[in-house]
Order: sequence, then structure tokens, then C-alpha cells
Amino acid sequence: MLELRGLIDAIWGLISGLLSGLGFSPNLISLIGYAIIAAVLFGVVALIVLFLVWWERKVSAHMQDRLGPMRVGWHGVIQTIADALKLLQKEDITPKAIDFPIHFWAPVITFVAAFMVYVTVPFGKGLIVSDLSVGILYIIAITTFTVIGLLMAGWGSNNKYSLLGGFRSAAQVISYEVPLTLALLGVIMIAQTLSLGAIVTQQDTIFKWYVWRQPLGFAIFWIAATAECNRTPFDLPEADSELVAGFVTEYSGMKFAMFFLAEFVNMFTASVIAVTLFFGGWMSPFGPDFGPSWLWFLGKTLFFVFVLMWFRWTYPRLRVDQLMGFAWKVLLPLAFLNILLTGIGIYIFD
Amino acid sequence: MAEATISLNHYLMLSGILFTIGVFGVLTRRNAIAILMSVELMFNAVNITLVAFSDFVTPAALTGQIIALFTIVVAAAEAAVALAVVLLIYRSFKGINVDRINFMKW
Amino acid sequence: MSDAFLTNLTFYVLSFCVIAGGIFVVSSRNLFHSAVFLVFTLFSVAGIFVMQHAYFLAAIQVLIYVGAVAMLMIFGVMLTTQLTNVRLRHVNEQAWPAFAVCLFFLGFLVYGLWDTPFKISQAAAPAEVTRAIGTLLMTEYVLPFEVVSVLLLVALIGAVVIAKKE
Amino acid sequence: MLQNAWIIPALPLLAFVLIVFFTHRHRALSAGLSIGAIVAGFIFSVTILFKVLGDPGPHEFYFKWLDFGTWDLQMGLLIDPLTAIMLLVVTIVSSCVQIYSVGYMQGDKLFSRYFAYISLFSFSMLGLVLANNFAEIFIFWELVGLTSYLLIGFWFEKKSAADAGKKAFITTRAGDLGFIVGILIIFFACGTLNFQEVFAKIETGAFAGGLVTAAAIFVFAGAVGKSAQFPLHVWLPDAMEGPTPVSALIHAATMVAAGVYLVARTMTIFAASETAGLVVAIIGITTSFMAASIALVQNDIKRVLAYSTVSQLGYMIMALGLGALTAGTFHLLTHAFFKALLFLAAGSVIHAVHTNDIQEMGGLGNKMRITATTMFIASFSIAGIFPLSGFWSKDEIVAATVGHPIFLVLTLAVAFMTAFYMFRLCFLTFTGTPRDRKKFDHAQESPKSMTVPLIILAFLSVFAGWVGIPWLEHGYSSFVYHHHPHHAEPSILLMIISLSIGLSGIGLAYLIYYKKSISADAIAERFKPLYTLLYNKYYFDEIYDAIIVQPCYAICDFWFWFDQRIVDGAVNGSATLTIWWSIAKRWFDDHIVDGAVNGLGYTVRGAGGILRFAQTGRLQNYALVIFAGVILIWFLR
Repeated sequence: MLELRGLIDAIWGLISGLLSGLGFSPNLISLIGYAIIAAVLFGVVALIVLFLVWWERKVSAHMQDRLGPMRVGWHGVIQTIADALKLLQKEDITPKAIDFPIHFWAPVITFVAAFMVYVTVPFGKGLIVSDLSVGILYIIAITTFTVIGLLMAGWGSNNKYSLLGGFRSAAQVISYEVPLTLALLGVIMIAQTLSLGAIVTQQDTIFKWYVWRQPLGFAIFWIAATAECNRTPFDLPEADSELVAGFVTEYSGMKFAMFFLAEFVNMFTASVIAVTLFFGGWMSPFGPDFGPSWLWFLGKTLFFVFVLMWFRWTYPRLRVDQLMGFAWKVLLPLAFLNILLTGIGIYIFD
Repeated sequence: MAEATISLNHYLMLSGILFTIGVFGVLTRRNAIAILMSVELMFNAVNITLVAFSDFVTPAALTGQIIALFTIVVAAAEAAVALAVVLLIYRSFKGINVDRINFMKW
Repeated sequence: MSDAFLTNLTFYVLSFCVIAGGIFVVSSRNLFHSAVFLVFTLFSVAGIFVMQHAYFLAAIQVLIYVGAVAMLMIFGVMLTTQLTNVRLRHVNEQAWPAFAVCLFFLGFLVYGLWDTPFKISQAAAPAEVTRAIGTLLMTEYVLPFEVVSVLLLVALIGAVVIAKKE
Repeated sequence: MLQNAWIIPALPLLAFVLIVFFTHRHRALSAGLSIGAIVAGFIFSVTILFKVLGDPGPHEFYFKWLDFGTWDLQMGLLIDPLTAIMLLVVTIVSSCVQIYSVGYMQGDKLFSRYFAYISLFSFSMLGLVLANNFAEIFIFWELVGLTSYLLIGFWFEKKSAADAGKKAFITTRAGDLGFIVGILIIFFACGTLNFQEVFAKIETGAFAGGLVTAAAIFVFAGAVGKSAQFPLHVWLPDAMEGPTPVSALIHAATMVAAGVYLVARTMTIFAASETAGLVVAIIGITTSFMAASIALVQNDIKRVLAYSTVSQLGYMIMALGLGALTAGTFHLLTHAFFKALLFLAAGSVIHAVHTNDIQEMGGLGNKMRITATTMFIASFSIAGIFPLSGFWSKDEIVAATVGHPIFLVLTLAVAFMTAFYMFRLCFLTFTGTPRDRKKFDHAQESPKSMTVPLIILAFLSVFAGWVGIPWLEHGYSSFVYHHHPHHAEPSILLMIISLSIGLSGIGLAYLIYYKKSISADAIAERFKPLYTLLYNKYYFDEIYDAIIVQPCYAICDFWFWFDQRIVDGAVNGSATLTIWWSIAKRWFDDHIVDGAVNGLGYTVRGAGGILRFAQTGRLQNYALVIFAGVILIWFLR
């Protein structure tokens, strides 16, 4: 039923046949294949992100009893594309006192790191670029690059607001990364694997979703992931009212757009991890092969993205001291407790 | 290309070069944090060696990988303590250039 | 164009990244640049680990070195650098003797490693390396594992105590 | 299930640790923890009893604690009917006493510590009961001794309490010395300390003869100390300085019964040696008779009960010595309940009138109905009145003495005295006119937490013995026995004799202390020397003081003198010699040695002045030199 894998295989068969007909060597063909995959992946995620930006605006508008963008396209669907085009055209202002290479590479690193995660994400049945044996670890590792990007942006801008924003953001992201990783450990302990593909296939009905066995783990993960994405109530790094706009103060045009897009990609990533590890990924809740898998994946993920947006327009922002205290004094002990309980559970039930 | 494949010696050579760079940094940089970075380079050189031997000589036992793992952990601990020390030096000497910290001389 | 060619290409590109990154780390005048190049170097080393089939170690390398150690370095740089544009010597006066010694050392190393044969084993690696490492850590290497965990705790407390303001 | 029996002692230990480390500031929590642990243990014990009823075992579970290669020390559990019964007794009495203590110790500033000690005691006692080898039982044996010491001296600011604690500890230690010698003999002979293995050696005859007798008598010495048998009984009456619930738990129902339990547990050893059995029986009956006679004239309510305990323990020991394991342990079971009840009721009375002297009480029956009723039930039980618990167990013991005329006569005499002094106590306390008006007016019934345990124990004092009614097909005697079930033919004649003796004792007490138709003072006057002898407890304390304590002091004085004069003189003399020698050496040191040393010093200082410039103070200089040096060494290798 509407599985995309067959389609993709067919198209790839066509292309590779064409290329080998043109006399390309198999190595070159596989290289070209990787390039195509990367491009398609980028395109898909970029498309999703464009949709998310529009969606966020609509959700926020409706939550505040407004309409949001309405003019460009049906209910403003292509508003984001128009915005992106505008940003592309704008002048890229580079202040004089900046540390140029650092300033220049910061958004690139952030953006690329945000996309690199998708190499090992199972989008649907068979729709995974490379099911790495260390999948979750890979994702956690790659996401740390975001911090490097933020710090570079903060430092490179040579601006006190940027520096403070960068500091805050790095401290926050590093702090919340610890409980986040430890919360995921519970699932890993039960699943006995780090591979995302294997974890998804273990949860083939709604009853096998790991969220039932790891409710505490999921709660910790979700809070920490919200903080990782710098979403409200943890949006201190860019707190407009305090730090102007944090580390993005000195950015404009396309570079700003890169940060902006990376933020939405990270949001999508957090939802993807939640869905994959705790809610069965692309598996339908009613047993295997019930409806197209990629649709299930997309539906679940978008639901969690919606939850993130919901948070943003519901909760006030924390203070910076509360933020760190919460990570180290509440989430971290809870995460340890969760690991302990999981260990005891495994010992007792297996 | 006959000797096309990368042999153990290649990795060891790479490791040696990286190690030498690290040593040079440790011996010459004036800034304490730069020295720490150079030390990290040396650690990494050693890790490359360990993993290379693990991959080529004892692939089944994984000894090298595990020792490298321990090295990484110890390096992390070292970095934390060393940076704390650097911060303390910075507070006491208003600077972290190591050649200024020479009152343990004659 | 062969499979080996791709492997070689990867190795040489990665080696270039490692060495160039390393040289920048030790030679850059701007400490922040050094730190960023350190990240670059360490990431490239992770690539080398992948080439050596140590996927778990590569992930850990990125997680710990890039995510934690390099971050600490950057924090250290930010916390200790006075924002002045005075250009100071970034190397001390023994740079040239040290360079000579290092060059000698490197030459010696290259000479020694050029043709040395090693006992290459053809044994297969365990199917699931990550699982094998986990098992080994909990069985054969459990004592070092525990010792390292204690060391980490000590370092954590020690770092806090040392860095805390009076 | 059964292998998890270790949880029973572990729970009170956990409670002890938690109280000591966490909840010691919180009274209610401490008491709750302690009581919760022991009640849980009680529930577990009941399930164990049912398991054992289904399959008597013995079940043994152990691990090697210390492995010495050819032999090892074990830690383990041995569960058989005797263990199951003891677990039940200990947990029931301990539960009741702890609940009672909530009321009794209310207001004491060391409330939490008290419960910590009680929990530690429960742990030790349960561990003792469950032990599967001599080493383990000895460890727990000493632990109960320790807790007993701690609890006797619980009010340590009172000198008499502190002294009583020390006395108990030191006196029992004398017995424990024998015990450990016995254990060593057994180990020497058998090469193992495991009960089952030792018994197996005895059964096969590998361990026999004089060695068994010696082992049995030495092990029995431990029991003598712990169960307060003649001649080491002197500590138990003094132990009454502790809080009354402690007396009820430790010095009436459980710990003092540990000696009896030890003999019962190692019955095979005693059965293997007739001499040892006889010694045990003689000591038992001697103790029993002596203690009962002392109890006749004591005025301290707790001391009467203490001597009664000694006397009843003597009964059990005697029964065991005569080989009647069933009778001895059955009496242990029933005695635990009614004696704990007696103590708790006495505690209730003391709580009400704040005195221990029965001459200052009287007429309390109307004010303290529950206490008085339960105390009378317990007294009827201990006097062996049909059909209370005590009747059945006492009857078993009397039946065991048939065939040994001297024992039979003395046993019956003790039974008479028991009935007499118990009812003397009850009549003086609860009936008649108040002899101390002020204390009487002040008295009132104790709170619920104290009376409920009394009622529970009264219920048990009446009915617990019914499990051993001799006509019962599958009664106590077919459950706990040595070798083969012991079915004493129920002898109606014997029952009637013992019942009538009990009743006549009560009657005499009734005449003297209730009707006052015979004057107690007149009798005391008439048998003045005997009365004085009994009143002063056969002068045991004084005798021990004269033959043990005073000589010890004398020896100490002598050695003090020796130390002061001879040893110190020698030391001082040698010191004087040393001083002279030092003066001589000093000259040598100042001129010859220092000269050489200083010369060397000047040389080194000169060299250092030049070489110190190598120390630049810069780490990187040193590092470069080290690195270059390493390369050089490697190169030159």
C-alpha cells in the first residue's frame, strides 16, 4: 500500500541504468547516488521546514484568536516561500568589528549539523539512508555541533548581546543534553540496540510503544528536548526582550535565514526522536502494514511539532538561574532514577 | 595501484605526525589553553594508534578500542580539572601566559 | 577507479584535514580560531575512527571531544581572554629549538615506521562491536571501568572546588 | 519461599539501620518502622510455619562465608519445626512488646534509640533461631548479649542500671567462654561446625565418648549463662533495672530462652552422653528449686517475676536434660506467652503506681481491670490450672520426670511454690486495701497501646497450650520431637496430682494474703533463719563478691604496687644511665659529626649556587629538555 520504497527503487534503477549506459563506472554511479540522496533529503526536510514555519505562524495566530498570513496563496501557504525569497535578496550586512571567518561559518555549521541528523532517521518502511549501528549516539553527537555554531556566532559577532546569548545558549544546551541522553538510555537498555531502524521494528503495535515502559524517560526527554531546541519556555538564548535577539543580533539576510531554518529543523528532529524511540516511528499503531508507513511517521511527528508550538504559545519564559537549576537538580536526578528503575525492571521482568 | 590499500603504517605515521604537532604546541605556545589544546591533539594521536592496532592486529579482542575509550574519558576529566586550574591561574595572575608563571625559579 | 581508490582518497583527505587542522591549532594567533580548528581536527579524527571500523568510538569521540572537551576549551578561551587587540607573541623564545627537536623526532618516527612489518591479523571483528564493547566493559574491564568512573567523579568535584570563587 | 526466611531477621536490621541513620529524630516514624518490621516478620513466620507443617524438613540453605580451603565457615538458615515455632514465639512476643512499648516509653527522651535497640535485638534473636551452624549461632548469641546489655543499661544515668548491665554482660561472658570452648572441641572432633554434619557424625559414632560429654557440658555452660541457670543466675534479677517491656521480651520470653533453645537445637549431642544429660537435669532442677524458693519472699514485683523466670527456665532445662525435648520446648512456647504477659502486666502496674514494691500496692484490681484480669489469667496459667496453657506444658514436664523419683518430688515442690508466690504477688497487688493511699489515688488503667498487647497475650496464655493437649492426634508432640515422636501416655492421675498441688498453692496464698487467716509475719518470724536466707537470695551475690571480685581487687592492688615500684624503678634506672651516655655522645656529635656534615653542606651549597640557574621556573623549558632527552636516549640505545 503506497510504500515509497518501491517507487524510489524503480526511479533509482532507471537513473543508474541510464548512467551505466553512458559509460560511468559503478563507483562514480554510487557517488552520484549519494549526492542525489543528499539532495533529495535536503529538499524533503527543507520542504517540511517551510511548511512548519507557515504552520507555526498559523497556530500562533489561531491561539491568539488571529488569522495569521492569509494573502499569499490559500490561507497564506506560500507566505514562507515569499519570505525566504525576500531574505535571499536582502543585503547581507557584515559589521566591521566581527571576526569574519568565525562569523561566516557559524550559521553554516549550525545548518549543516541540523541536517546531518537525517542520515539515520527512518522515514518509513525502507526509507532510511543508512541504518547506522550507533544511530541514536550519532544523532546525539551531531546535535552537539549546534552548540559550536551558537558559540561561534556569539563570539564572532563581537557584540555583548550576542556573546551573552551564545553563552546562555551553550550552557543551556550542554546542561540539558545530559538528562536528554540519560533519558534515552532507558529505551536503549530495553531495546538492546542503538539502531533506530531496529528500535522502530520492535514497536510494531501500540502496546509495544516504549512510552508505556518509559513514561518518566519520555517526560524527561521531552522537557530536555524542548530546551535543546531553545523553544519556549526555554528560549533564553534569544530572549528578544532581554538580549535584543541573542546570538543572531548581528546576522541578516541568508545567514539569518540559516539560523532560522536550523531552529525549525531541530524542532522537527526532536519530534522525530520522540516518535522513533517512544511512539513506534513509522509503525502504525494497529500492527504492521496498516496504511502507508511514511504517512504514519509524518503524522506522529507533526503532532509532536504541534505540541512544541503549543508549549511556546502557552508558557512564560524561565529565569536563567531557574533554568540551570532545573536541569541539574531535577531532571538529572530523575534521569538517574529512571535508569535505576529501568535496570530493576529489566532484572525482574527479563 | 599495487599498494593501494591503507596499511597499519599509514595510520601510525598519521598518528606520529599529529603527536609531533601536539608536542610542538605544548613546548612552544605561551597560552595555557593553547597548551591544553595541544595536549588534546596528543591524546588523539595516541587514540589513532590504539584503534589502528586494534583494527589491524587484534580485531577480535577490541582491546585497543576499549583503551581508547578510557583515554577519551580520562582526557575529559583532565580537561575539566585543567581548565579549572587555568581559571584559577587567570584569577591569580590576571593572565594565562605560562612563561609569566615562573616564580618557582632560582 | 576502484573501491580501494575511494578508501585511499578518504584516508588522504581525512589525514590532510587532521594534519592541517592540527597545524592551525598550534600556530593560530587567535585562540578562538585555534579552538574551532581543534573541533575540526577532532571531528576528522572521528572520521579516521570510522575508517578503522570503530563506529562507536567515532560517535563517542564526537560526543565527548567535540561536545564537551572542545566546548570547555572554548569556554576557557572566552572566560580568560581580555578583549584587547594588542598583538603579542604567541610562541615562546624556545620555538626554534623545539621545532628542531620535533622535526628530528618526526624524522626518526617516519624512518622507524616506513617499512616496519607488523603481525596483521585476519580475524573477523565481532558482529556487533558496540555490544561487544559493552560486554567487555562489564566483564573483563569492569575494574578499570569502575576506577575511571571514580576518577570522573573526583575530577568533577575537584574542578568545582578549584574553580569556585573564594 | 523457605530460602527467603533470611528476610525475617533482615527486616528488623533494616529498621535498626534506618532508625539510627535517618529517623532518630522522629519518634512516631521510628516506632512505626520497628513495629512494621517485626509484624511483617510475624506474618512471614506464620507462612513459614504452614510450609513446615506441610514438609517438616529440616531445610537448610547456606553460603560459604569464609572459605579456608579444606573447611569453611558458613552463613545459613536451618528451618525445621523447632525453628518455625521459635520464629513464631519471638515475632509474636516481640510485636506485642513493641506495641506495648509505644505506651510505656512515651515521654522517654531516648524513645527512638529504644526502638533501634529493640529492632537490633529482634534481628539478633531471629538470626540466632535461624542459624545453621555453631559459629553463626555464636555470633548471634553474642549479639543478643550485646543488645541485652544495652537495654538493661538503657537508663544508664542510673548507676544501678549501668551496673546491672555490666553484671549481666560479664556473668554471661563466663558462660560464653565455656560455649566457645565447647564449639572448639566440636570443631576439633568433627572438622565442621554445621549442625547437621555434627549430628551426622554423632549418629554414625564418629564423635563419641568423653569428648562428646565435654563438648556437651561446655556448650551447656553457654546455656547456663544465657538462661540464668545456677550458678550463673545472679544477673537476671538485677537485669530488671531495664525498662519493663525489655524484661518481658528479653529477660522472660526470648533471650533467656536462647539457652534452652541451644540445648534443644543440639539435643543430639546431649542425647549422646548420659553424664551430660544428668548434669543438665541436675542443674535445671537445682536452679528451679532455688529460684522458686527465693521468689517466695521477694517484695519487688519484677524480682519475683525474674526469679520465677529463672525457676521456669530451670524446668525446661531439666526436661531437656531428661531427654524430653518436646516437653522442654513446649514449656518454652507457653512460658514465653504467659511470662511476657506477667511482665507486661507488672509493667502496667508499675506504670500506674511508679513503684516496684508490692508492699506499697494493694487493691489495684478495681482501678486496673484489664491489667488485673490478664495478670490473673497468666498466674493461673503459670500455676498450671486446667485448661490453661501452663497446665498442659507443665504436665508434660511432670510426665517426663516419672521414673526419676527425686526429680518428680522436687518438680512438684517447685510447682507448689510457683502457684504460691504467683498468687501472693497477685493478691498483694490487686486485692485488699491500698497500703499507700497516695500512689493508689494516682493510679489509673494504662492506655490502649499497652492493654491491647496484654489482651492478645492473655488470649495466647489460655489457648497456645492447646496445641499440645496429649489426646491430640497431630499435636505439638508429633511436630517437634527428637528422633521419634514422643507420645507420652496421658496420665489422668498425674494431671490430677499436679492440678491439686497447684490449687493447694493458690489456696495457701489465698488464706495468707487474701483472707489473712494466717499471718505472713508470724511465719516469717517462726522460720527466721530460712526467711533471711531466702530474702538474701542464698547470699549468692555476697559469695561471688567474696570469692571472685575481692580477690581480683587484691591481685590488682599487688600488680599496681609491682608496677609502681619494680617496673618503674627499672625504667627510671635505665633512663638515668641513658642520660649519662647521651651527654658523652653529644660532645662527639657537636664536634666530629657536625664538622663533617657542615663541610659537606658548604660544598653542596657552593655547587647549588652555580647550578640553580638551570631552574628557569618555566615548565616548557623542562618539558623540552625532557623530550629531547628521551629522544636522545632512544636514539643512543
